[in-house]
Order: sequence, then structure tokens, then C-alpha cells
Amino acid sequence: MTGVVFVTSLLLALGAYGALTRRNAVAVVISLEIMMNAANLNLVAFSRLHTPELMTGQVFALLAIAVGACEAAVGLALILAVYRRYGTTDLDRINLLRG
Amino acid sequence: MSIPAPADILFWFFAAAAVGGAAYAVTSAHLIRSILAFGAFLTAVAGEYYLLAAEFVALVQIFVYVGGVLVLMLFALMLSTPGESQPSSLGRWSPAVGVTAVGVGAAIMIAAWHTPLPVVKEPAAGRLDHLGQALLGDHVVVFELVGVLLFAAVVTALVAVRGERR
Amino acid sequence: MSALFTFLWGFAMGVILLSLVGGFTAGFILVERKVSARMQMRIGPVHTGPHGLLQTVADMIKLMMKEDVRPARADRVAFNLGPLLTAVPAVMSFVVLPLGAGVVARDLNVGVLYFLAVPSISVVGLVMAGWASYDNYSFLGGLRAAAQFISYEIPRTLSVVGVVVVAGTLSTVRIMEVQTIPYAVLLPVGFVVYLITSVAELNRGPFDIPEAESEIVAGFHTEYSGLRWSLFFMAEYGGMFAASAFATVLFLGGGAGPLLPGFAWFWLKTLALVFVLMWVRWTLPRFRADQLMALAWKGLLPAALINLGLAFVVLFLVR
Amino acid sequence: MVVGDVIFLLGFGMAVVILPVATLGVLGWFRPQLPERVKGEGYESGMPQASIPRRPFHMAYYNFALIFVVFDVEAVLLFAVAGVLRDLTLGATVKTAVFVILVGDGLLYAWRKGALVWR
Repeated sequence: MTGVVFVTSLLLALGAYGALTRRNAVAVVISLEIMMNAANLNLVAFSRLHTPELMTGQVFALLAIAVGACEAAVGLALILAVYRRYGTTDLDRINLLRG
Repeated sequence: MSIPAPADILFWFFAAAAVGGAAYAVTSAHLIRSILAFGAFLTAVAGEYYLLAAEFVALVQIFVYVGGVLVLMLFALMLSTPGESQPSSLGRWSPAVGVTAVGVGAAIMIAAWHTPLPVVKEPAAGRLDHLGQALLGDHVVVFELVGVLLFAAVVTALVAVRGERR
Repeated sequence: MSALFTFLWGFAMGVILLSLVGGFTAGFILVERKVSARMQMRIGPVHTGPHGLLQTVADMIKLMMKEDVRPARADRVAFNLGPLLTAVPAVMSFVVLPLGAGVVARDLNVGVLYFLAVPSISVVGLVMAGWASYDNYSFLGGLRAAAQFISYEIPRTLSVVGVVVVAGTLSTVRIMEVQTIPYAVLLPVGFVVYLITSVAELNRGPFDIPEAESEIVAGFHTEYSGLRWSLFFMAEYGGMFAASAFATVLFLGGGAGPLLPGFAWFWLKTLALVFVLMWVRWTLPRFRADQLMALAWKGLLPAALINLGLAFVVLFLVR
Repeated sequence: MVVGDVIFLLGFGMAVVILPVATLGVLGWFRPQLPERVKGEGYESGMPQASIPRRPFHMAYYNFALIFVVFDVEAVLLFAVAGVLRDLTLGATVKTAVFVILVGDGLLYAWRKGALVWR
């Protein structure tokens, strides 16, 4: 079981690294989804530890997948909107807040 | 040294595939290949779910992520910059970020190593039925809230993508 | 050691079913050419072998020995992966498909969802193939194919949900067993929606906008040749058989029927559905892109939701 | 049982991947391979390629993909509950129907806003 936590923390670290270093917005969304999946894997794994018959972990994994899909849909929609406005998906060049 | 159980071998097989896919996805300069590696990662995670007796979640993962979100990403990429490959910005801060990310991961690993975890229980029989009953019983509010969330996602994303059209 | 045995068993089943799909592809292509010829008052292939029966065999040998052309500017990895990503999921879906009563590679307890989820991977292959070819027709064809595939995926899935609601199980084998009245009778709307969407998902006429010869040459497989090209055909014809067999399982009561043994009934129903799919292809004119989308989202999706409501009512009546 | 399923699927998948790849590889020795400059060009009905196929595309594709993902999630969650409705009370069916209607509103919204028109 420690193995699961080992793997998921590694995946989480990878996702965090990607989310912070990638410049392309789509790649950032990929990194975020990797982190989300790592958390999800933990949910499913820990569901086996305590009360497998209640399925709580799996129910929440399902809901997290639903949330992740919505996040991707909205996030990518925003990226496309930004692309249409500024003609780039490079996050370093999008400096909305700097005016 | 005894022969490891098939479940363990499979676990580490999928784990290696997931980590490899994720590593390639976050570092590759080639965005389409990055998305493909992300697909491999998702499939490997689905394999892990299946192994952990969550076959339903595994197939949802394939159906929603590989068949849905991945296609969405491909579309988003092709609608914006289909041919471009952008290197990850290996600027000044990149090593620092890497160290921080690895540090956080290592901290969780060390914490996990020192936490006594209970023994894994056998998967419940008839778990598919339990899953459905839980969604309609204890967790029905969350279930309906996901319905609201999905509706909100359609509205938000459509507004964002269509912009102000007079 | 039983784990190793299961693995080898799976491998063997993979080899068997892959050959089966190859055989179906060869056979159905010949039948389709004959059927289409009759419908257009032609006679179809007659020169190779008796009545042209060896035509597909000759074609296969030709395809195998043909030069494998890859456009110079194509993306190598994606170009090679595209056909595989399309064909492999189509064959993988045969795992849960009962080919007659009790004849199934593996009865998964989530079989129905498996059958719908795994082939949905192939849409990634279509986009990949189209993008990697570095060709305008391919790129457009790949995107069109993907847009069509995902649009028809939703009504298709929802029409199957109706069956699961009434049957109360996700196992393909169990659904055949509990089906006393064919669900096509109880859920006629669902059956029709399922058939139409299956045709559309296979990019077959009248939904063949993604590979419309008169507009975009051959769509996403314009640049493919030889064996790689035939992998796309394996996906199409294998998928055609799988969709028909799945419809037999879900809606037509599987092997149920008088007089003949269950096995015979199952294959009879499935092959009849395959014939219907060919018939439709060679009879109806092609949809326009906007009509295609309107049909999926404004016609079939509401119909599938109505079917779901119908399933709730049937469930109430059954209880 | 679950582990058995995974092992089986893995074996099956390997066979299905390895066989075509091996066939492609083996036939590679027999096939002619005569690359030419013209052969390597993208097919555009005999003309030189007029434009590079790496341009941004039409937004309509994304509209549909996005509604698709949302309904994909809905359909898949329905599978989770569909199997048990038979054994539960009428109330459970009503709850499911409420869920379907909640998401169905999204379709109505998209329809009203004209997002379902291909252009």
C-alpha cells in the first residue's frame, strides 16, 4: 500500500513541475490533470483500506473524474478564447494583469 | 526472496508506465507527443484502478479521459497552434521549481513510509451494486450536484468559447 | 501459475479474435462489393476465382506486397501510431462480445461499459492519423471524423443506458440471459438510435463525410497505403460486425428463437444486421456536415433521452 | 477475479498489438521501398500543396467537443446507477431522472444559444 502512495506522490511532483514550468497553456492543463489523477488514484486505493463495502472512495473518484472533465472543458475553452483575442497560447506572453 | 504475486508485478508495471508517461508528457517539447504520452499515462492509471478492484472507475477513466478530455485537448491544440512545438521554458526558475516539486513529493513519500497503514481488505462482492446504491443513497446530494456542475460547465465553457457575439 | 495461464489464454484469444476480425474484413468486403453491385445493377467482381470469390484474397496479397509510402514531412511516430490506435481498440472490444450463447472471451462484470469505452479510444487514432499525414485532406478528414464520432457517441451510449436500466446488469452475458422479451420490442426508440449511431461511428455511408471521396479524397487515410491502410479497414469492418453482434445481444435477445439452436439464431440475427448496414450505405445519399451534426444533437440525443424515460416506465411496469 | 481480468486483458492487448506490428515488420523485408521526392509530397489532386496543413481550425469543432465531454460524463455516471435501479424503490428512479434533467438543461441552453448549429 505504501507503494501506491509512493507512486502517486511521484506523479504529483511531476504534475506540479509541469504545471509550473510549461509555457504552453494546453501543456499546463495536462499537468494539472496529471496531478488530479494522482489524487484520484489515492482515493481509490484508500477505499480498499477502510470500508471497501461502502465504496466511498470510488464514489468520490467518480465525482473527481467528473470535476476533472469539467475543469478541462472550461480551461481549454478559456485558452481558446485567449488565443482568439491575443493569437497565442504561450503563457509567458499573456500578461493580462500587467495591462 | 519469494516470487512476487501477480498483482504486485502488474501494479509496478502500470506504475512504471504511468510515471514514464507523465514524465514524458510534462517534459516533451513536442506537444502532440506530449498529449499521446498523457494518453498512455491515463490508460496506465486506469489499469491501476482496475487492479484495485475499481473496474467501473477504470472504464470511466478510459471513457471520459481518453475518449473525451484527450480529444478535447487535441482539438484545442489543433484549433490554436497545431504545428508549433514549444519547449518548456527552462528559465532561471525552472531548477528551483523542480527541486520544490521533488521536495514536496519526497515529503509525502517519507510521511507515507512512517505511517502504519491498515492491511488491504478484500474487495467487496457485488461492488458494482454498492457503487450505484451509494450514488443514489448516501451520496445522492453530491450526485445531483455533479448534474448542476455539468450544466454550469456547459454554460461557462460556451460563453467563454463563443465570446461576445453581437 | 494460474496467472501465467490466464495471460497466455488472453494472448491466445487475442490471436484468435484478431484473425477472426481479419477474416470478417476480407469476407465482408467481398460481400459488400457484391451487394453494392447488385444494388447498382452491376455484377461486381467475377474474374478472380469462381464468381469472384478470391477477389479479396488477391487484394490482400496486393496490399501486403505494396510499397508503404509515407509522406516526407509526416510525423513519423504519430503516422505509425494512428492506424494502430484505430484498429486495436476495435479488436479489443471483442473481448466482452458473446458470439453465441455462452461463447465469450471473458465475461467482465462491467462488460457493456467496456464495449462502449474501449472503442472510444480509436477517435484519438483518427485525429492522429489525419494530423500526422501532413496533408490538408487528411487533416480535415481526421477532424471531421472525430467531430462526427464524438457527436454520435452520446446518443449511442444513452440508448444503451436504457437497456441496462431494464436489464439491471452490466454484464453482456447476463443481459442475454435475463432478456425474455427482446428489448427492441420494449425500447424501439433505443434500438433505432443505436443502429443509426453505430453506422455513424463507423464513418460508413450515409454518414461518410469524413471520407467523402468527392470532397476530401479519402479523408484521414488519404496518405496511407498497404497494410497500414488496411488496418483502418479492419477497424471499420470489425467494428461493423461488433456493432451488429452487440445490437443482437442488447436488443434482439441474443440466441433466443424457435427451432434453430441458439448459436444459429445469434449469427443469423447478427449477419442480418450487417446486411442492413450495407443496404443503408448503398441506398441513402450522403448527409451534409451541418445536417449530420443537427441529426446527432437535435434529433438522436433527444430521442435517446426519450428512450431513457421509456426505460424508466418499462422498469416501473416490470416491477 | 479482478487481477485475472487485468491479466487477461493485458495478454489480449499484447497479442492484438504485437501481431500487426510484427506483420508490418516482416513484410517490410519483402516490400519494395523506392522513395521519390514526388511520392513524399502530400496528395492534393496532383497539384503542389497550396497551403500547409498546420493552420488553426474552425471553432465549431470545439463547441461540439465541449458539449460532448459534459454529456459523456453524464452518460457514464448513468451507467453507475442504471444497473441497480431495478432493485431500488421508485424514489431512486426519480433521483436519476432529476439528474438527467439537470444535465439536459445544458443541452437546452446550447440549443437556445445556437451552439448546435454547424458553421
